[in-house]
Amino acid sequence: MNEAVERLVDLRWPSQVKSAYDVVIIGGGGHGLATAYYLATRHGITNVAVIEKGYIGSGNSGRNTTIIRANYGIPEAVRFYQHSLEMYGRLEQETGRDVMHATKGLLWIAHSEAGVRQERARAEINTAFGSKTEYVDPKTIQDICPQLDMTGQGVWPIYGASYHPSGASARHDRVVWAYAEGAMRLGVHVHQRTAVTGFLRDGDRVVGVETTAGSIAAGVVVSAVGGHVTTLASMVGLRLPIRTHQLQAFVTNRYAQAFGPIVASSGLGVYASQPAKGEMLIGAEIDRAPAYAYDAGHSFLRSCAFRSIALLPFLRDLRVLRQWTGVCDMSADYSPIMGFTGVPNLLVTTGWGTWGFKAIPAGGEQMAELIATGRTPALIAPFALDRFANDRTMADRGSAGTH
Amino acid sequence: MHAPERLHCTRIVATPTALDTAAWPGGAVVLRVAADEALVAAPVELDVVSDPHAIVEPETAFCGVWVEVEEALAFLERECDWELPTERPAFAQGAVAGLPVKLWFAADGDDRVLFVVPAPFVVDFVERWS
Amino acid sequence: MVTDSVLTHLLRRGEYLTDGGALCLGGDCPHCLATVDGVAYVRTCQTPFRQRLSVQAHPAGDLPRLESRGERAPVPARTIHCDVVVIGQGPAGRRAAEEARTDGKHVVTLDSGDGQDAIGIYPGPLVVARTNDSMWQLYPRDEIIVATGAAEIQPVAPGNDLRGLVTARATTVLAAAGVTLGRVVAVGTPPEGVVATSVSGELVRFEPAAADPRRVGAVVLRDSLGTEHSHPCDTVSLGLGLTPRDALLRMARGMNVRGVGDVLLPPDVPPCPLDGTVCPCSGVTVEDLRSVHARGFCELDLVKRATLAGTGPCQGAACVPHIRAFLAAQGADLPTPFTARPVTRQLTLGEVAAGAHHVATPRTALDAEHRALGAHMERLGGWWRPWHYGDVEAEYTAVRTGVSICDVSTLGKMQVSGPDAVALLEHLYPVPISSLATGRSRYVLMLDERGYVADDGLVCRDGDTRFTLTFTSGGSTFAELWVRDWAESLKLDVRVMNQTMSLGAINVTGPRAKELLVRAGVTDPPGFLRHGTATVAGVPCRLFRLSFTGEVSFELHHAAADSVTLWQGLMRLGADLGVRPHGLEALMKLRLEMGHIIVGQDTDFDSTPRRLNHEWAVRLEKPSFVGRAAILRTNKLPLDRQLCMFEMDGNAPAEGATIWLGAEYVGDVTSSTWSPTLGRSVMLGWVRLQPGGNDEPDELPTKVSIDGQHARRVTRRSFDPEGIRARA
Amino acid sequence: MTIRRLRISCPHCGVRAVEEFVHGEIPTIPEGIVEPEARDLDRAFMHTNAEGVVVERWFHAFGCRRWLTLARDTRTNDIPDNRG
Repeated sequence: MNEAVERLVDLRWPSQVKSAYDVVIIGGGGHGLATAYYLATRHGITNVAVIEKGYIGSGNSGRNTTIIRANYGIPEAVRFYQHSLEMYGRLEQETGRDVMHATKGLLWIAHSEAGVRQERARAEINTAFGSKTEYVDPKTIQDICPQLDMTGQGVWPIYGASYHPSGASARHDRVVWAYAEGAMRLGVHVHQRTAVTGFLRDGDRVVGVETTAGSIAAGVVVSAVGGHVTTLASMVGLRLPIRTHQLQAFVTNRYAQAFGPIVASSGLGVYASQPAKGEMLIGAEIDRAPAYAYDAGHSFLRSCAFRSIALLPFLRDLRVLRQWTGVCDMSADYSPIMGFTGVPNLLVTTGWGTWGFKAIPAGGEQMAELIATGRTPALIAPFALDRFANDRTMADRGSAGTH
Repeated sequence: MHAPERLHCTRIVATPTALDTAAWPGGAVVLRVAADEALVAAPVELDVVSDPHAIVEPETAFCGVWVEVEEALAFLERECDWELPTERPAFAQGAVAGLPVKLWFAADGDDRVLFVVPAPFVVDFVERWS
Repeated sequence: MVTDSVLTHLLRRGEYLTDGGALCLGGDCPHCLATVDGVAYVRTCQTPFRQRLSVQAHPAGDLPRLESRGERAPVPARTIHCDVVVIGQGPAGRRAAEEARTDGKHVVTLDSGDGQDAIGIYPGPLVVARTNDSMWQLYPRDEIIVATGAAEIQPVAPGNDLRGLVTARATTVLAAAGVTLGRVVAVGTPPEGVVATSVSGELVRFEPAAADPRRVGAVVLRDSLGTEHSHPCDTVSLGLGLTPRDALLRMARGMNVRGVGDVLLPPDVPPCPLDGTVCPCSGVTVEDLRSVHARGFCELDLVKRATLAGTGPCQGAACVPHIRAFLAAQGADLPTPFTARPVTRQLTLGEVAAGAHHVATPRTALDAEHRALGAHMERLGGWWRPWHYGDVEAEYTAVRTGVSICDVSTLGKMQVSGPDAVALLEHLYPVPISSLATGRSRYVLMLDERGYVADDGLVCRDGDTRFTLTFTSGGSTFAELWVRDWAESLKLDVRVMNQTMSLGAINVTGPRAKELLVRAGVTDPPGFLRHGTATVAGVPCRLFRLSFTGEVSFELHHAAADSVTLWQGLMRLGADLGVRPHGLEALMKLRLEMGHIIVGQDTDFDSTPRRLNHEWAVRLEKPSFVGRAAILRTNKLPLDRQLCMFEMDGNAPAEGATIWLGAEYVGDVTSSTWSPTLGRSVMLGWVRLQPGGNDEPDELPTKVSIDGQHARRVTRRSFDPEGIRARA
Repeated sequence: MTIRRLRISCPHCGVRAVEEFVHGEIPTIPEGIVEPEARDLDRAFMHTNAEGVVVERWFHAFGCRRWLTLARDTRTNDIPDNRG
C-alpha cells in the first residue's frame, strides 16, 4: 500500500445538517477546522458545525506553500507566531496523526546594506521575544545552503542573512485532515459542499446562517473564510479593512532530497523550499491589483523562475510541473484580524494574507478560547478589528514579505 | 547597435490644445509622450506653445540611437510583447527589455527606428541588447 | 521514416530507459521519462534523436537528483502577434489552419511533432509555447484553435508495469519505426497496419515472460462466462479508448478558444479498475483508492490529495479516467476532471524564464564618476548610490571641517505650474503655501489620508503660479502618482513635470562650502532656505540653500547632461580646500547627529506627525489638507509611542536593537551611529509611553538600556542645538 | 477579440501588459455612513473589495505616466469596456 495512504485519517462525515448548533464556523480550511478542534478538545464544546462551500482544505489551506516561521517584525506578532510554531512542533503528538512536519531552518537573504540592516533588526526583535533568529555571514550561509549563488549572478550578491533555525514545513492537507478528524471524532459536524448565502438576524444580533442546505441557528457564528470574507461581511453591513489579492506559486517535478533549508530573498522577491515529497516549491509576492480570479499568470511564472535561478542556479534545469493561484485576504496593516466584529455574535478570523498556514494552530486555539470564554485572550488582543479605529495598527515589516 | 547618445531635447508640458497647435522647429522629431506632454529632439523657444502656464524645459535625461529597421524588429521580437505600429512615421512607447523605452519609426523611405531610453537605464539597455 | 525520437531509436536497439508500462508515444504517459542532457523528466518519445545526446535512465527506485550542469545559454524569447493560433497539426488542426488562411488570417501553427508544445493558454489571451530553439509568446487577435486530439487510455491491471505494453497507436508508430515487436496481441481497438492477434474480454493481468521477468509474456483476459484465457505474446497492443487532451481548452474558459477534432470527443470511461496500479507516477493502486474512499475521501479532489494520484509528471493523464470510473462505480456522479492548470507540457525553469529581466536599478549621470573614484555602490531608494569611497571617517571630517560634495541626483524633483497650482499644494501639504514668498523654500511633510507621513521634502516658490517640489529618493515615484491623482481628482488646472531623472543634483556642504561656490563663480549665494540661479563652474544651476548634514549646504540642480562637468569642476576648484565626495554612510552619520529623520528608515507604516515628534510641521488651523481629518481623529486618542533621540557612551548599537526599561521592552532603534564630534553614540528610536501612575499622564522613559548599555533620551540634540552652523 | 484579461488599453499608448501599470483604488464609502469621523475612518482603512465590476485607476508607468480609469471584473480580471 502507498505509504501516503497508509497513514491517513478517517473522516466521519455527519449524516445530516442539524437545525441548530452552539457554534457555526464558516469555512472548512485550517483555521475553521482548528477552531472547531480546540473547541471540542480544550473546552468540551462539540455542538459545532463547520460549513464548507467546497471540500475541506480546498481554499488557501490547500494552495499555500506550507512554510512555518515566527520571525516577524513586531513583538506582538513574534509572540503569536512563535506560539503557533511551537504548537506545530507538538501537533503530531497531540492529534496522533502524521502531518509530515519537518524543521528545516529558514534563511532570509540580504543583498544590500539596507537588507543587512533589515535582517539584523529581524534577528534582534525575534530573539528578544523567544523566537531564535541570528544574523549570519556569507560563509555560514554557504554552509547552510551550498546551492546558493553567492554572487546572485553577479547582480544580486549575498551580503548576509537572518537565520531562523526553527523554520519548518508540514503537509498542508494533512494538517487540515488531522484537525477535521479530531474534531469530527468528538462530534463536530463538518458539512462539505454547503455554501452560506446569508445570515439570520434578530435585530443587530446574528443568530444563525442561511445555507444551500437550509437555515441553521447558531449561538455564535465565526467567519474563517479566506479571500471572500468582505463579501460575507457585507451581508450584515460589516466593513472590513481587507483587500483580496491573488498569490501564485509553482512546483517542479520531484527530486531526491538535497535542498535543506527554506530560502527567501526580499531583494529578489522569491522563496524556495523542497518539501518532503521532493518537489521544489517556489513562490513570490502577491499580485498588486485586488482580484478573486484563480487564473495562473505567465508573467508571474516567467519572472519568478528567472529570479529564483539568480538565487539558486540549479533550478534552471528542473522541470516546472504545475502553477496555481490562491486568493488571500490582506489586511490594511498586513497583520491578521481575530475576534469581535461589533456585530453581536459574529466573530472573524481573517486577514491571513500570505501567512495563514503557519498560524493555524495558534489561531484556532485562541479563537476557540475566545468563543468558549467570551473574552479575548491576551495573545490575540492586539489583533482585534477595533485597532484601526483605536489608532493601534499592527504594521509589521516582517509580515509584509512574501510568505 | 551603436551606443545610445545623450539627446539634447526640449520637454514641454502644456494643455493638449496648445501642443496640438504648436509650430515645432522644422525637421525636429516630436514625440508626443502624453496628451499634455511633448518631447522635442531640438531646442525650442519658450513661446512655442500658446499656454501661458506651460512648463518648457531643456531635457537631457534621454539617450537615443538610430537602428536599421530590420535589426530593430529582430530585437523587438525578442524583447517587446506589445504590438508595434504599422503606419509610418509613428511613435510608440512601453516596456522593451523590461525598460521604459520610446520608439520613433521614421517616415517611409527612411528605414530606421530611433530608440529613446532614459539615461539612467542606458547601461542596462545596452547589456540587454547584446 | 520521419524523425526518429530518442525512445524509438533506443527501442529499435532493444534498450529500455524505464521499468515498463504501456508506452503511448504521444507525450501523455510517464513511461518514457529519462534524463536528457542533464534535464530529468524528459519525454524521450517527444525528443528528436541526435548523436551525442546524453540520455540516462532515472535512478532505479529513487528520484532523479537535484543537480546543475553549470552554465547554459539563455533561451531566447519571441513575441508574435497574429490573428489565429492553431495548437496541434493533426488532420483537424491542419484543416482549421487552412480555413483560417483562406479567410486571409495570419495564422501561426504549433506542431508537437516538430517539438512545438503549447504549455498553456493564459489571460491576454496568450499562448505560450516551447519550441526546440526558443520560447514563443503568441498573442492572437481573433481566435485560438485547440486541436490537441485525444490520449489513449492506459491499462490498469496487475503487471501493467511490464515492458512490451504499447498503446494501439504507439504499436503502429513503433512498427513503422522498425522496432521489433514479435508476436503482437491486440486488446480492444487493434493497431492500424500491424499484424496482430485480436483478443477480447475483460483485462485481468499481464504475466511476465519466462525468459525475461521484466517483459510481458502473456496477457490474461476473462470472457463473459468468467473463464480466464492467457494469450502468449511479445507485445500487447492496447486500444482501450480515448480521452481528450482538453486541458488547454479547459484552462482557457472565457476566452475565444475553439476545439476541433478529437479534443472534443466525450471521454471514454474505462471499466472500474479492479486491481493493479492506477497512478504510475505516485504509485497509487486500486487498493489505495478503496482505502481512502472507505476513510471518507470520496470526491475526486480529495482522492487526489489523499493518494497524490495525478500529481506526478503526467498530471493525471494515466490515472484520472480510472479514478473517475472508480468513483462512479461507488455511486457518485461521474466526477469532472481536476481544474486544468498550466503547464500542460513540461519545460525547465530556464526555458520558462526566457525573455525575463531583473528590475533595472537606475544610475545617476555621475555613476561612472563614483565607480572611477572607487566607490562602493549600493542599491538604495531605488537607485545605485555611492555608499562610501573607502574612508567614511575622512568623508565625515571633510563635511564637518572643510567642504565635501555628494551626489543627490536621486532626490525627487517636480515642477507644478498653472492657475490652480496654489490650490493643489494647499490641499497636498499640511502647511500654508499661499503665504510662501517667491524665492523661498519650506520643509514639508507629505501625509496620506490616514494622517501617516508618506514622504518629506521642500516646496519652493518660483512665481505666483509656479513651484518646484522635492521629495525623497525613495518617495519620488509615489509622489508623482500622488500629485497627479489629486490634481485630476480635484479637476485642477495645473501642469506637472516630474524632473527627477531630468536634473542632476550635487550637494556642496561644509564650513567652506560658500568659499568653494565663490571660486566656482557664484557671486551671491542664497541665504538659508532661499533659492536662486547661478552658473557654477560653467554649468547653469538652481541653488537651494538648506541643510541635512548640519553644515552650510547648497543643493545645485542642473541638467543631467552637465553633471560630470559640474562634479569635476567642483573637485578641481576645491582641491586645495580638501574637497572630497561623501557617500551615504557618512551622510547617515551627519544627519543623525542633527536628529534629522529619514522617511522610510526611521518612520513606520503608521507614523503620524505626532508619533514622529513633527507636529510643528502640521498647521491644523488650515481648514483642509490631506490627512487633516485623520490627525484630528487620532489626536483625541492617547499617544502610544514616539520617535525619540537617544545618546549613550560607547559604541553604537546595531540598527534594530531593542530598547528596554528594566526587564520591559519599550521599543527599538531605527538609526544609530557613533558621533566623532560628540565622542558618544547617537540614535533615533521608537519608544512606548509608560503609564504615569496616580492619574498622571503617560510618559516617555528617560533612562533606558540598549544592548545592555545605559542610554538616555534627549529632547534636544547635543550637536549644534541652535542650528548655527547650517545658517552660517 | 473582446476579452483581453489584464491587458490594459492605455488611451494614449495602446494595449499593454498589466506589468506596465501601477494599480490605484477609488475609495467607495457607503452613503449609510454619515458621521464625518466615521466616513474618514472608513476612507482610511475599509475596502469594499467587491467581487464583481469595480471602477479603478491605473497609472501607465512605462509609457505616458498618466492615470487612466477603467472598469474591471475582479472575479475574472475581464475589462469589459476597455478596447483592447
